[in-house]
Amino acid sequence: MNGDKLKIALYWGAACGGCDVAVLDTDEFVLELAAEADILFWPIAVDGKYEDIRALPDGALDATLFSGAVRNAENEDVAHLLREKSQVLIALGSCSAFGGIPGLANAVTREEILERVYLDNPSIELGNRTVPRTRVPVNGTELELPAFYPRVWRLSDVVDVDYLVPGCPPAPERVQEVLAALVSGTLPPRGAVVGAAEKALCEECRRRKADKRVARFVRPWEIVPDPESCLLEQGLPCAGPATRGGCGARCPDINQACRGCYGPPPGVQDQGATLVGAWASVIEAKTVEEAETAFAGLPDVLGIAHRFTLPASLLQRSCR
Amino acid sequence: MSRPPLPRIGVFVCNCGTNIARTVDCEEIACAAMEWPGVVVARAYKYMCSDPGQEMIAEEVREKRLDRVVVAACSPRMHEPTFRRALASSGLNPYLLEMANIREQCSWVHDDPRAATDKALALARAAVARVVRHEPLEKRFVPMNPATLVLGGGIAGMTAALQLADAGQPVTIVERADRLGGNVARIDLTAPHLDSARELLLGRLARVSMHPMISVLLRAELEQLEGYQGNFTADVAVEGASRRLEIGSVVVCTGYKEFDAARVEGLGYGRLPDVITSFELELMLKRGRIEMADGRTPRTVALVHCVGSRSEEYHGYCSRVCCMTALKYGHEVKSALPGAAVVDLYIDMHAFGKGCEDFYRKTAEIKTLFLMYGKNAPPVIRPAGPKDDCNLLITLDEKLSGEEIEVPADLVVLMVGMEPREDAGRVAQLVNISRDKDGWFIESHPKLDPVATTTDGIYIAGACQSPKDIPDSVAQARAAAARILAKVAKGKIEVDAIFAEVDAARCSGCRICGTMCPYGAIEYDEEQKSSRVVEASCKACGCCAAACPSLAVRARHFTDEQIFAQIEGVL
Amino acid sequence: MSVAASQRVGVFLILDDGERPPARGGPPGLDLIRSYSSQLPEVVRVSTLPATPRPDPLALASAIRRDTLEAVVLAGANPGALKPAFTRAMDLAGADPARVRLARFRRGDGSDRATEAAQAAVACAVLGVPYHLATIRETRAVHAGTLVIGGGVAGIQAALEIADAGQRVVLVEKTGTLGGHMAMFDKTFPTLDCAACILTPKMVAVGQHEMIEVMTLSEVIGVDGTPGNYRVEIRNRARRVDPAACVACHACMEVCPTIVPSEFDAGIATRKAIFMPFPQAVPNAYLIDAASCVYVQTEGQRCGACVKKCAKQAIDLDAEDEVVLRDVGNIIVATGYEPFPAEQVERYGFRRYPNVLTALEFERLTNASGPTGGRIVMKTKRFNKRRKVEEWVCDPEGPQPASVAIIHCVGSRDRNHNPYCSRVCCMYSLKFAHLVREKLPDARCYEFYIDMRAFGKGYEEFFERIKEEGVAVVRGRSAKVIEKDGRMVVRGEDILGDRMLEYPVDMVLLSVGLQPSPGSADLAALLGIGRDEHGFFRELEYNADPTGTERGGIFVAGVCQGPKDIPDTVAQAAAVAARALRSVVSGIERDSSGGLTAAQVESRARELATQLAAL
Amino acid sequence: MAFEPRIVGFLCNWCSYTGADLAGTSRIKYPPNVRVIRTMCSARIRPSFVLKALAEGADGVLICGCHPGDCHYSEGNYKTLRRQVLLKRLVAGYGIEPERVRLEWVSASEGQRFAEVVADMTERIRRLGPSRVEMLPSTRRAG
Amino acid sequence: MAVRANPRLIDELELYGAEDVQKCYHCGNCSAVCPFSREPFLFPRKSMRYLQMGLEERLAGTLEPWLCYYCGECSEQCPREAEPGETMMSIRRWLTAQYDVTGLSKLFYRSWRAELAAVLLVALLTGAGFLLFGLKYGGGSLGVYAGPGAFLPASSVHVFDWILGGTLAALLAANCARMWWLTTGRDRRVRVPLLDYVTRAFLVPLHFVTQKRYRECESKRPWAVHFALVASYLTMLVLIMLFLESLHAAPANRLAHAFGYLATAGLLGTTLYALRGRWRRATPLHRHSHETDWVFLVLLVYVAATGILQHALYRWFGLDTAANVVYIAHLMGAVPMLAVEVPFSKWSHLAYRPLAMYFADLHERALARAASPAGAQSVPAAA
Repeated sequence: MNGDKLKIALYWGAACGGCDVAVLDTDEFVLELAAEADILFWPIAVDGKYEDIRALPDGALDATLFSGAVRNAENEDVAHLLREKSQVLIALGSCSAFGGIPGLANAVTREEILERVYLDNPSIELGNRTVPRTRVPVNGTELELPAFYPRVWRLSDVVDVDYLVPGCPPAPERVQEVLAALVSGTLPPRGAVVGAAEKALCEECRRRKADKRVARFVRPWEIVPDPESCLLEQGLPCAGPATRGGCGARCPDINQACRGCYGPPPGVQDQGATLVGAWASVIEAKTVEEAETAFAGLPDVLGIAHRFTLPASLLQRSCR
Repeated sequence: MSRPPLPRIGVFVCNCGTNIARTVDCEEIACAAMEWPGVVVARAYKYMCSDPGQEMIAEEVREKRLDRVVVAACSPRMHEPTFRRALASSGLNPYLLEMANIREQCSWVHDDPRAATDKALALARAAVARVVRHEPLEKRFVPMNPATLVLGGGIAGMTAALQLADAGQPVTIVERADRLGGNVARIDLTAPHLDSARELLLGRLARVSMHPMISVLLRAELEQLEGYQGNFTADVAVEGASRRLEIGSVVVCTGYKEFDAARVEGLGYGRLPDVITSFELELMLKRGRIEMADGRTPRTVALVHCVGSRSEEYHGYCSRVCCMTALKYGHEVKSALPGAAVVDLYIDMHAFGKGCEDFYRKTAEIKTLFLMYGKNAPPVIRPAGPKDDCNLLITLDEKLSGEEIEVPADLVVLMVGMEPREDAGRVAQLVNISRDKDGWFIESHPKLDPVATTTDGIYIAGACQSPKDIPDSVAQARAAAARILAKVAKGKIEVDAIFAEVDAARCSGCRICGTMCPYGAIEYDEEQKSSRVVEASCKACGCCAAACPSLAVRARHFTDEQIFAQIEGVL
Repeated sequence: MSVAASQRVGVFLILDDGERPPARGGPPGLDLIRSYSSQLPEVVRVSTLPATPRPDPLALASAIRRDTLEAVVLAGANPGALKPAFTRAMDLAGADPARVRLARFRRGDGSDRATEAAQAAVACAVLGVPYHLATIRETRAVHAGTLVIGGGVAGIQAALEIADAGQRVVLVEKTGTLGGHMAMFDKTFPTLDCAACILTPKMVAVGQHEMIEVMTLSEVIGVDGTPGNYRVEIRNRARRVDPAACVACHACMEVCPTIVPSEFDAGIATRKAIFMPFPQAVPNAYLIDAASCVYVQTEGQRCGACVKKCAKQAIDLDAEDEVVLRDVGNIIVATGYEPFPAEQVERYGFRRYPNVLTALEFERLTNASGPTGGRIVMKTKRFNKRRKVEEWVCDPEGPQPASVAIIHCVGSRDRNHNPYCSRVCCMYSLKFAHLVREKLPDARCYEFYIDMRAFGKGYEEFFERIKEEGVAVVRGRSAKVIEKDGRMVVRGEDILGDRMLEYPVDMVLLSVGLQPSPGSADLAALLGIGRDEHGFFRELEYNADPTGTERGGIFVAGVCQGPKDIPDTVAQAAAVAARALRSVVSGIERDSSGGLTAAQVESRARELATQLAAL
Repeated sequence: MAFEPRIVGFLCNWCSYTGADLAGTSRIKYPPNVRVIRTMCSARIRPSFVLKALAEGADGVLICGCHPGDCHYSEGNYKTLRRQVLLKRLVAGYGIEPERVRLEWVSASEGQRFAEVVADMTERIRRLGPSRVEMLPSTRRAG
Repeated sequence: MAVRANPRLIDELELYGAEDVQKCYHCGNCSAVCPFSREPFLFPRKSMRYLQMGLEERLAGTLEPWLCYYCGECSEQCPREAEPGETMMSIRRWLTAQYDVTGLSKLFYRSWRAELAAVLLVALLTGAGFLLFGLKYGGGSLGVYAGPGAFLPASSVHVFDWILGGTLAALLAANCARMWWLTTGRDRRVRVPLLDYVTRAFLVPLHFVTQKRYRECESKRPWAVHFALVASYLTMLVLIMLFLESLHAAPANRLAHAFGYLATAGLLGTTLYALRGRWRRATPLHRHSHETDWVFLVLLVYVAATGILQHALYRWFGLDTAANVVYIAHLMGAVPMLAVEVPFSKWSHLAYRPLAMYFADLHERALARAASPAGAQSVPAAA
């Protein structure tokens, strides 16, 4: 192995693998990357064991791209491990950065999840009351499963993170930029969000925008949106105004309201609350009843407004 | 959130005699405050607002080089100006003060000294946390162009123009028609004193025409208005040519138009030649010939009130002047045709103005027959038969007798109501003001501010705001002039130090803030693709800041950081 | 609109109502006007006409034809009443019907000033020049300051408008606080926004404005000078509490032994002799009512408890009145009104039945900051131990009425009392009805009205809303409140329902009208301005100058000129501010309030006539 | 020790704050559980403020503005009302009783009403018990 | 079918004294003040309304004016000084003219000259007639007043009285019949069963004698005066119609004389009181006086005064000639007074008023019967 080559690792926690695909979607650049760096660890692409990493000296890895949230003990252990071994830890994708889709689990308790998945699910065999436990004696031996945490954490909740690359998944071009910067050593000072814009999505959205007035919010299937004008103005709960740009407005381009995957714009602490404030501001109701009617198209406010950022919200449901 | 370098804060706790000290342990607050980050001095005193109290603050500011001050005392609504002055006199920016209201909202409303002291501590702590994030603010000024554009050359417009011009300020009247005078020029006498409208108008007209400070643009229309209060640019089309005017204020006096009586089917206007409108009667009165279509002199003249007004079908509002005008016609018809009978069909007699009730009584005394019909049950007019000794028959459900009656008449005059001019919508859009559901321009506040609009620098006067008689229009026109003169007198417009501002580096141009501002202070820059607050128009409510999803709008002195700090502080 | 220079003009002097044509001579004023008119070169004929019976246009036409008149001037107190007859006569005589001109004047008592003004008016009419154009006078404005008399909403608004322009204002208020009647109100129609929310910020703004000198407990006692240059003498009654020192802590009030009815609460609650009119009073300080203070009344022999109690030593019971002088350019009169004394209409039983309330009393009763915290209660009997008498008091916990009648036009539109319409009562009555229905959803509410004068912006809609809220609106003025079987019964004719109503009710609200403040006669004399037959200050010209007075540099605003609602008052107050500012900004007082001789006006009019002809 | 709710009050400057002051000048007593933060208009209140307060341990949040139609800034309170409707739904999503966030109209003359609102809210929150939320931890390692 | 309004009826009523009715703006104060105003008879406002609007037929059919006693409270409190009391009075005059079948009433009310001429004409005819009668068929000598050879023998005058009385009664009866037709007979809303006419008939004499309703007015004094006047008048009427001879006869019938003195005193007292009141315009009732009011009062005073004078001249002073002259003068007053006033003018109200009470009672019963199934009332209009 070439000593000059960068040593990097990629890992996925509670994730769908989309971020890994996004890395692969950089096409030939992956090859260039491979030319510039040794990928020591990448569960979906490269053979490698935790033990190999453990064996490395601290800081041996130049960088780790960690996608996925922290859902269980294994995620957390590996996060700690990779943190120790990496000089730069990058949270890749919204799950890692803000909790992402898995983070929506924070809207309910662990007990509710277990109940729903293992006990109260119509596809469960009647009478089967099996619930995963951390230690299960099987045939005299004790199997160990990673502990299922009461809630989902962002990567930054368990370890120090140097960079966030938001997106679900991050746009391949952006991933490529980040990797290129990593390779060339031109990443900004630590703590930055990289691979994203400094303004909200509306900045790059190509739709025509007017002063906002929304008669009522609609479900996506209720209307065929006009392709030219702002989707929010048409009543779709577009998260664009409170979402960091950088993706290139991919969703609005295909007549789809922004879902907010790039997380809040710079300075915004709570994407969901901010969206609620923005959305509620543009309707014209003068009574509670009128407002309820106007908001009928927003059935699950928490889920819609915090689709990708619930674990990053100012407020967290009690886990006690 | 980056924290500013550690400030030097002074905390001053007022006992307010025993008003605060009786329930709140002021010394304890002062002691505790010393422990809070940034606090370099904390003192309690009998009366902070007294001269020695203020002197104490000033002295500490100087001695301890304080750069922030917290006063825990009464409501800021009471003494914030006092303490701001104290800061200013000691050389500190007055906005580096924060008050904790431990009297009105603490000592006076709670009995338990422990709980009250705890609450006062929390409030003081919050004030300290907040004041750390205060920044020095300065009042700003924008220049005030003394020139005014008056839209509409009716009685209101001319009055406003004269008021301003007499004060030596330049005025341009833009009138759509080819003459000044508006609707007043169409009437002969005014109610209730039967003064000559012509004389009123001639006086105004003469003064307007001869006034060196007034220029009149006839057959002219406003095409575009840009800028903000004190500094507008107006494009006016005058007989096809466009002219650009630099002005500081706009007074909109575009007046009204009369309701189209033909819309009320049962009255037969347009169908029956001897059913005429009030303005047509005015013309007859001016000519001295009150005649039926066939040239005969009517024996009975009927006046129908509320045509188009106070009805579910047409306009719900009262047009305010028609009752008195109808009474006036009662007098005029009896004067011109002493033998004629006058029948007056009304709903409620709105004789509310000065001298009007008296006029109503006098009209009754000359035997005008008043018949009352119900709202939404207008009379029906039909031609009389050959045997009737009259021309028309009016059927109505007379409310005061409870009888279904028919009234003979030779000439019927419809008191047509007022409605917004057809171009009111366009005007509203041009000058960025709103209209109510009936289409009248909306004033900034009906009681606080009846002539200003939500757009600073744009004023409304006269019947374009809602139906109005001449004295009320005149008063309004003058009120609008007062507002302008006040600003002109100062030569500049003071912009309060507290206003919202947009950080262009953060603004994504989503335009959510655009509809937040009731004052039209938020402008969207198409080129920069970002919004902008016109400081001169901002009233600092902070609504836009709360809506901004990018935190690009910042409400000065009520910033997110300050409020977050305060929340942390009180808890 | 050009005016032909020389015409054959006939002047018709119209006598006042009820005046008979004099057999010979006639009143001196009339004679002087007649002789003046006939010497004008344009005038070919001067005749005298009685106001009634109406002249026959045909006869007039032949008179016009006989003298081949080309123009006619009608001169008198109400010449417009005959104008249509003359217009028709002109047409019948083949003359130009547009050439009928009016010269309106009041001969009054035939004083020189009135006669001079009448002659000037005739001259202007003969020459076809608007009177108010020919009588404009310009003088130099010496002082920039403005005196505002009255600290109600009109005075506050006018003062703020002027002070915000950076000009000095002296605001003189008779009572101990700014605010006037509006401060007492609960909600304001038709938007139902709270009066205090609108007014108190303005009061505070006045109190803190560096350009406004507020003098409460003060009265103007002398005015001297000319427009633009008035010297005003003001008496400041001793407040006896230093407003700068007072922190409004109410310790003094607690020890004060004297209890008297509170003016601010319209008498339905009490106050002490040392008191604050209301919590948001401006200046926000206590004051001593000398008339009820034991110390003051006993000339220092007894009491004085408050002095010892005041930790800030703000109280000086021996303070004395003082008189100050101020030089101002303009004076704005905004003295407001007083409510009609309801006891004058005996049949409504005000003061006879405890639960017959006037509008102001109800305003306080329903006011969230009033004595019952806004709870509408009936008065209950309570034994006053101190005075050992039974009293009717508004107990916040008292029983609430199950039915309320509201009677409009109490003291208004009535030749036996005030013949004019008070303009606001219909709307505030509707507001009361709304408040009753809102606060007592089970209570029945009746409105007895004559004409529902819902004329303003949003008013008619408000009326409709009230009807929808289930208020029984009865067209018919209730005639009397009687007692039947221990209950109040309101009797009235329901005209639209064609029946006689006798409703048993628990509470009757009298919508009393407005009448001029008690001191307006003296003030008018002091200022040299006129009053109309009802005692309201007379405006210079109804249409052209609704806020000017007969004396230049003195203006009227608000209800003291005639009843009006808050929006109209505010607009008018701003309008007078414009007049004051106009002279301040330009340095010139310009008004047409008279002061010129007839000859001066005539020569001005001649000049103007040629200029007008050229227009 | 008995549970004493901690409530953060956001009051608009023109009506509600003045109304609260009036309660003081009128010496109307009410529980000391509400700590007031003044804003120019109730419409200044960002939903984040409410979440922040709850996250910081407030057991309730009281927002007071001018009565509808009464806003000093003409329509600010309507915007507050709109946000409130959605905010309550958001808060409920976190498993927090929506009653903990309350919007009331208090005019400048309603000192009594302000006191009543505070007393009522305090009592209701007392019955609900302490708020069961957690602040966003900066890191899990801390806890 | 809509009723035709006539804006000019008000001009006609002005001749009957309704000079202020146009000022009314229908606040309803008067109706509410009036203790008699209750359903179905609401007045004075509604009557004033009919008048203003010129609903002639409606107005002619109203009983309300007769239910008003003119206490004047309504006029006192009228906010527009529209004089509702006087208007009711004027409508009564107009109604009198409407009921009158001959049309003379209309003439008298509209022109005081015509009335005066009629009075003078009848007076002259009476004077001449009695003079001729006395000279030709009577005693022939003015020197004899009573007893045999009397210039105007009581028996003859008595016969004349009866003839005159009969004629006038017939005329009045015709008018009353017309009144019934206008107010009740033609009104299709009111169906009065015959039985009611019979059973309630007692109301006519009751009200005629007692005027008891008048007492319900707030002030009792006018009723007392009116009662005294009517009682005196009736006493005199009875005395003259039945006991004329006794009055003349010598020796004097003390009882008849006593009644005569009482009645005369009553008549003189009350009429002089009324004249004084009208002259001074002391009460609302007396503030407005139609010409016919003066004629009626002056004639009454005159007749009472001449009556007592002739009596005094003969009885006390024994001046027969003078007594006879005054007697003729008395008759010259009494006959025109009766002939003009009873069927055509003010006197007639003595008949119309009790009749109106009676009709009103019938109306009320008929309407109550028509509405009986639905009884509940007095619910607020918009509640």
